[in-house]
Amino acid sequence: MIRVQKENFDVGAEINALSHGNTAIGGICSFVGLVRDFQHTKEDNTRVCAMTLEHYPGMTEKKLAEIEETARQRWPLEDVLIIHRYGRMEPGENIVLVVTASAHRQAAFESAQFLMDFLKTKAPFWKLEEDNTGTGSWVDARESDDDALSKWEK
Amino acid sequence: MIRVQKENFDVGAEINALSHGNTAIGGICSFVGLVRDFQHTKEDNTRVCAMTLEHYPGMTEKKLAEIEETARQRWPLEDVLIIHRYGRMEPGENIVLVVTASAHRQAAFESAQFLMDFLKTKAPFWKLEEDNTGTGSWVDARESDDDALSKWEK
Amino acid sequence: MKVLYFAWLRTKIGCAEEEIDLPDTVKTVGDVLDYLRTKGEVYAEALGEDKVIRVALNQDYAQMDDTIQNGDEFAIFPPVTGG
Amino acid sequence: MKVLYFAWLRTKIGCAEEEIDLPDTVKTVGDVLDYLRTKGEVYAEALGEDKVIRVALNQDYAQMDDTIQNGDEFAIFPPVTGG
Repeated sequence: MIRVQKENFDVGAEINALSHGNTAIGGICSFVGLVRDFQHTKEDNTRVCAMTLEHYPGMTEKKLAEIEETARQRWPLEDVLIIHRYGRMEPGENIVLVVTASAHRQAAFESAQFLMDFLKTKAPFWKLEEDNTGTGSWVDARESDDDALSKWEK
Repeated sequence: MIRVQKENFDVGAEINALSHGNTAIGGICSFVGLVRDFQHTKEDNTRVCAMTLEHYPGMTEKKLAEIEETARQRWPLEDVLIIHRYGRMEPGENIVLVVTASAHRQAAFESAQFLMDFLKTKAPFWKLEEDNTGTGSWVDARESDDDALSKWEK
Repeated sequence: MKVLYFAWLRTKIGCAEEEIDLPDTVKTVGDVLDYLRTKGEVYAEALGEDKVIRVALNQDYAQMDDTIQNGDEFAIFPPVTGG
Repeated sequence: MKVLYFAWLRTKIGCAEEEIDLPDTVKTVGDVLDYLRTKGEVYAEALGEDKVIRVALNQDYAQMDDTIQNGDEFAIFPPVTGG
């Protein structure tokens, strides 16, 4: 299941809801990405105090659904949940959640990592950081995210 | 933090509590292991309807603390939680939880997987399966768990 | 054809979406970019060879030599940075 | 010395814990196992060469040639199956 939303989500409640009542599940892996406090990371002494995630409505849902489908074909999964937020968020807030449930722990771990690596490089989201002077700057894509993705291409 | 307990735990509440207020955290990975319904897995048509986890009080806490310490030395972790239950559990019940929080997603994923692989092969717990005829049988260790561990020895 | 811009391409070009009339000679994704570059300095710069951009055709990642058709949704954006 | 048994070793030997008086010739983990095997058929079988067992000395995994000392806690159990 995928959800693209502006509202926050409750990580705990989502995981609890997903596992409930399915006794074929042996392991549930989850990953939540949060807005970090970027203090001290910029050279000019400004401080990032919020970020805004822009996305491409329509394509986002399409890509997330494709990524879920790919994971389900690759691993024996009992359930999959992807939630990605857009809009303005402050440090400590949730950005993204993936949860995978499988009979086997290896499948749960690997598929969750796969989903995150694909999200990071294929889902059409863009981060605009806002510093304490009110200036916004677009975050550049990281090569390490492409590297993370490449390990799944075999 | 480690906890060895008979009582169940609330996965969602534990994850929510761990992340709360620390804005250095960029990602939280969690894994929960559950008792699977083993229907159809035994050749004699009996069905596993519960399991009892025996452990070695004292050594369990010592090993879990060592495993946590090893993970903290290996990855930059903001927080670690390991909960392992003992006693009788029925299908669908939680057995074990690991949660890792880090600035970086790769560290969170890898360390959670590392913790589970070590738990599976080093923490002194033993599963006794109970079938619907009332017969208990000790579960054999799996070679695949040793294989999973070996990938961290580099 | 409807052309969408996201992230810094949107802010640089100054709009999120516009309708572009393409000459008949424009047949591929690469042709569209070449044509847009002729629309003024802002376009030429935003879509310059030194810029790393991605194109989606009807909400799928597209290659430069993919053929376009009437009614396609054409989107231009930087490499993604979500998650 | 206090000897603890877990899982099928506990059920097979029939107790979880016992105090064993060891002769002075018993100096290593391997010696302890050899001595226990002489305590009767149940011990000989449970600790037989065909069985995969683990030993912990003072709650740490031990090797066969590790030296034992008075007051040690000696535990014997099968490979673990938790998680």
